[in-house]
Amino acid sequence: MSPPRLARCVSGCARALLLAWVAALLAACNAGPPAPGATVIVFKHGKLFGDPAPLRALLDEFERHHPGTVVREETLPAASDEQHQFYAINLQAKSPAFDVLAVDVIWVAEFAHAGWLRELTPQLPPHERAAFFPGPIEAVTYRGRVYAVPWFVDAGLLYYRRDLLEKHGFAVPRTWEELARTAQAVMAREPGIVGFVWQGKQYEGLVCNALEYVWSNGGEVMSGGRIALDSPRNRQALAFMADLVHRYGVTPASVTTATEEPSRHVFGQGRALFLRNWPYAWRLFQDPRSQVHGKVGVTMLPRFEGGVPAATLGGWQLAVNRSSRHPEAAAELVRYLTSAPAQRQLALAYGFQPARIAPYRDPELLAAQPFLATLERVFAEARPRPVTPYYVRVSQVLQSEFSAIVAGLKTPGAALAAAERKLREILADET
Amino acid sequence: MKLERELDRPLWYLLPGGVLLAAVTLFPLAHVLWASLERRSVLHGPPRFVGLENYLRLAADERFWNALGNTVYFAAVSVALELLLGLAIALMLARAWRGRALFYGVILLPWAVPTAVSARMWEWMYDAEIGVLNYLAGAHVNWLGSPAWALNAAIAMDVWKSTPFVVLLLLAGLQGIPQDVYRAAAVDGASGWSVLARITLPLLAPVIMVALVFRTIDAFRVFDAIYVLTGGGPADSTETLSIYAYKALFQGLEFGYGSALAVSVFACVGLAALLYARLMREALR
Amino acid sequence: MRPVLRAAGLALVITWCLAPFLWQVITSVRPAAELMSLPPLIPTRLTAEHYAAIFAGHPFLRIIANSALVAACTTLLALAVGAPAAFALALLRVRGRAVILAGVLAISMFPPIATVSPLFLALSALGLHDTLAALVITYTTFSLPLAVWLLTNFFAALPRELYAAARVDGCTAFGAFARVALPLAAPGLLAAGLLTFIFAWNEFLFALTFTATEAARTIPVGIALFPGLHEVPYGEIAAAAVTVTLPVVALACVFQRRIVEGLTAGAVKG
Amino acid sequence: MARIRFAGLEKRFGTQPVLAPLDLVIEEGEFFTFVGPSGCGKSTLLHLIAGIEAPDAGAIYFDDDRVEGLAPGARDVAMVFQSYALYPHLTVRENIAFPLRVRGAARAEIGREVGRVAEALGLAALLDRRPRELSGGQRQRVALGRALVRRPRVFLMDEPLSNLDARLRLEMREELKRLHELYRITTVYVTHDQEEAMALSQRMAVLAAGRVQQCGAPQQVYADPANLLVAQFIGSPPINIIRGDAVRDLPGVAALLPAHANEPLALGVRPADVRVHFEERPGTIPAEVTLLEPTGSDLWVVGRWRGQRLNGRAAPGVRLERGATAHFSIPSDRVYFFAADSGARLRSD
Repeated sequence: MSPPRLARCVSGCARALLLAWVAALLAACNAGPPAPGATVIVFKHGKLFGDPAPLRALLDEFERHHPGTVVREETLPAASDEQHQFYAINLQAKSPAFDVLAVDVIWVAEFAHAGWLRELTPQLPPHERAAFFPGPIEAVTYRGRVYAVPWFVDAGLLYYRRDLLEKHGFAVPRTWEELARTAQAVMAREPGIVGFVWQGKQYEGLVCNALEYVWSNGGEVMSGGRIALDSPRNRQALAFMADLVHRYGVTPASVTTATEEPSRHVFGQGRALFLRNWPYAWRLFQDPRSQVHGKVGVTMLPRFEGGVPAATLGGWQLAVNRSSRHPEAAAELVRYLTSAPAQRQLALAYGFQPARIAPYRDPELLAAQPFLATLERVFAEARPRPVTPYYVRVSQVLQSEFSAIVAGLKTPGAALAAAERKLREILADET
Repeated sequence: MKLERELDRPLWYLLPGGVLLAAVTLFPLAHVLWASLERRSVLHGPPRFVGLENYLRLAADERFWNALGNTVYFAAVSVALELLLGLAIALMLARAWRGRALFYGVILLPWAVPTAVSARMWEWMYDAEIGVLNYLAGAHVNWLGSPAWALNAAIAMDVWKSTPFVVLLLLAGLQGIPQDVYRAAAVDGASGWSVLARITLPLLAPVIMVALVFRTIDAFRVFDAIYVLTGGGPADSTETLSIYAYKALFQGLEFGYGSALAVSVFACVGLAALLYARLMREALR
Repeated sequence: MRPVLRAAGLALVITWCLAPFLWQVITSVRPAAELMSLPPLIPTRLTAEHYAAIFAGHPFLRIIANSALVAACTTLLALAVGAPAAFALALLRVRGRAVILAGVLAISMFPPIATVSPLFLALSALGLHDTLAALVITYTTFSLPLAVWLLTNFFAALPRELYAAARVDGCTAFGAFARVALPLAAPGLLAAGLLTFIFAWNEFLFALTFTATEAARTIPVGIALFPGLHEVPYGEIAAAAVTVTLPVVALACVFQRRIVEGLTAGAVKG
Repeated sequence: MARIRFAGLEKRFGTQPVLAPLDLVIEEGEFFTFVGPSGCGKSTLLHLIAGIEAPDAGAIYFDDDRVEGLAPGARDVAMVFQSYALYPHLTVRENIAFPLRVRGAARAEIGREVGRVAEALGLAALLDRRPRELSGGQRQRVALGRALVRRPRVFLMDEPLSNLDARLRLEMREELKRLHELYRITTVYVTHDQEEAMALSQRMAVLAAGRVQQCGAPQQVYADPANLLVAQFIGSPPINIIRGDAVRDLPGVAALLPAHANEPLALGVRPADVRVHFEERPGTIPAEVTLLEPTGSDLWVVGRWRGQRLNGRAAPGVRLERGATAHFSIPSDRVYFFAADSGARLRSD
């Protein structure tokens, strides 16, 4: 195109851009600049699945109780990796851009040790800790001090096809061995049904799954600050995990790519007998349009003979940014959001599993979500993954070695020996 | 007449770009290089200068060599395929007259889809149970789950996604070649292959070089494409240098060691670029 | 036989590029109940619920506007800064030309994950936290190497006599650049412009780190906000992907048609 | 119009001299040609005048203005390139109008001037075409138009006719002469074709290895070559050169140069001055015929005498075959003598 036409085209674009720029700026301004002099608290949290209005209403309520304070919400992608990355960069730079932040259960020790969180012991004095489940409390305590207040909880559950078990006359399995036998039997009779689906991809979810075998066999990863991973008990537990795929054949080899959603879909399409997943799946299976509506039961995860019930603890805690300019107001917001009434409202709105025990005995809540009764027993037994500042590096080692076991690349013995060696290096390196 | 020498001095043309590059990248790059010489980990105390300790640890770390192997394999295979396919498609497109703009749009599609979204899309397609690839093929291959297939599946996705980049560059190069060069060749009775070898490729060589170098850089820096697809698994069989660096930097919070890993990526790509430059000089002589 | 072969080749290429995206489109109109279940390859009924959802639940229009603004500004800035630099490197005599080109390339060899933290420190120190400007500056800088390398090749491919002729005809070096070199490098400008636009349109890492609110959030971060902690709305992500990809492709088609074949034809004999 | 003066103008490529120090004057309105084999530095000289390249030493004056430091645009110089260098993205009208538009001339003036030049060059019908739609000759005329439209102080032409076919080249030669007489612009013309140089220029300089070998009117350079190099370059078919002892065996030669009796000599004689006969005549030398070239008006006969090549002219009707013996007569008053080693011209005054 000749220069004049080129010039006209470029100037055309420039004009359009200018207009768009002005429009964007205007939009930014009319977001209502806060009243001058008001303290603005920024609440940074991963996205809650569903309508944002109920949470906003809760925050508006807080603003009414604290005149002169404005709470602004900033959402982050829900994926744990992306949030950890965001916080790693921002908190290391001592950025005061947010005051209250939602922290995954496995990060509290790390963030506390890094000096990124303000101590919240006053917000959660010892006598109030009994109101929460023991697992989350253990996760938010580092060197005897509290650095976050549990907000909502998650734990591993066993979903089962109640209709199939009744059809073939099997009881709900209490032990892993019983689960394997039942799965094999039903698979023989029900064509196209897979026995047991769970999360085996190399990511944090695999550690949650694997530790449920280890703990339910009475094993441990670390005890008393010492590594106790490579033990006969743990080898037996993880051997069973690998056998689910390579000996019993009740779990498809594709478990090495499965995360929460693919496994939930397989079970949700009625193509699996058992499913290990988080409580969120229950609400989806209750949906009338779901193919397994009314055919699903949920219970605690089985354990090994002579073992103990165990479920990996998940969920999020609220903490205060060490570099926050309004620590008191922020701490107050944490206290408010983790209070019993707030937890009740969030439970009703988002199918949220409160971290406090009281809501689970609230008749109105139980009527709305009968599922909570089962959950209370599970959360009581839910155990946090090793509470150490170096958990994320520990987890990377576990993910890689457990993935090798599931994929059949290493025997449990070899994998656990390698893992133990690497963990020693990490802990020796870090002290 | 005013002496207009100054306006022609190249300095004025290079200044804006130079200032912008210096202002924005000098500090970060220096920071990365400096951090790679430090024991900088948030979890234990302030940073401490340790010289080449990170690099020594790197050399002794078998996870590094595994990641390097995966990265080199991934880069070599994907870049080679992308260049061959890209050249074939560009040549085909250059001659298709009717609706060329439409073809151009369709070819560009894979590159235009945001990387993270297209990686997630391929993750669903590759899924052994509910994925469409297995459904159409009637097979039950565990594409992303088995160490043998996983990296190749990631390569296939990258080839699908990045070939348009090569096509775009080569097509632009082809559009620069005047038609009468081809008419002259036709007069000489040159056949298809000799026209390609003697005329098109030599004239396209500089643009091919650009495509080759920048595809190699991106292939060595591949991160979110594979991370979303396999998370580096199973058993680190698809972990690349960038994924290992990401896990060290943002998960393990080891900024020193992570920076050393980043510098290793820089070194690999630098070597590759030098190799291409020498190959290019040989080819042109 | 050759035309048939070429037609078959093109058809194969079209399906190879289009099929995965078509599957994305199908997923975006598949009703929620049938999502990810595969006996019906083509959904029993088509629905626009996902398209409605992406605009209802999230301020998606604002995010698209942000991305369009950032991508357009980045492209214009990158070309405005890159083209003159490439022109100088190609046609004006620059001492140390190879060193400059190698240096520019070296910058883009560093993985972004290593440079994002220090860059965050610098930008927030400048008070550019959560602004579109931070993204434009960063994206322009990191798309400059490709733009400069590509355009240098296109300017170098121009017949040298044209530059000399323009200078003799009275143009200053800049006049020759604007009136002769620039129009003739249109194919290169389009390629560099489009690649820069798409880079800025799809970039995730910097966008996630530098932005916090809708004021500066761009598309990739917006899409990453769709999933809940575990639950992934496949339909909405597919709908979002289709919505954001088609405009970019349409843009490419429009510009491609304006580039005349073999622009430099007839300029120089023999 | 400008009078061009070179004062010690010099150009080196690294340490290798491309143009030796040049001191020369081209008069106002003169049609001056630099001719020489390719690589002799003539194009470089043209680029120095145009300002596309900067000299390493010396100066260029247009009348009294010193210009070698100025940018091309500031010298009011027009140039026609060997490859025409037309702007492919502009139409013929825009190509011709380009220099005026760059100077910011008024739209009406541009329209008038382009029309005038298009009329003069017969391009009126092609104004809206693009360069790639034109033939070689048409493109060449557009390049001329672009140079003419601005009535420059100096007109530079870099072998503009070399890409045309023979017939068109002769037509364009006449066109250039006509235009020069019409506009009387000082013109510096560069070519490797010595015939073209002689036909066009009022004065010419023979360049070799970056050094002016001789400068003067075409006829004078042809008739009185300053050295062996000029003699061999100017005139076609090329001059006969006889070397070694054979020179003294030529009848009537020994007497001509008593002063240089014992020096090694080279003798030059134009083929046009050498007559070739079928039968022997007094003062002729016998030579075996190796080549016959009939050109209609003449029959050029190439013979081998004492191992050296001799080319002469025979009447068209003479019957000669290859291998036969012909008799060449060399007029002793039309020969030139050169020092065998330096090639310098030796005159018998």
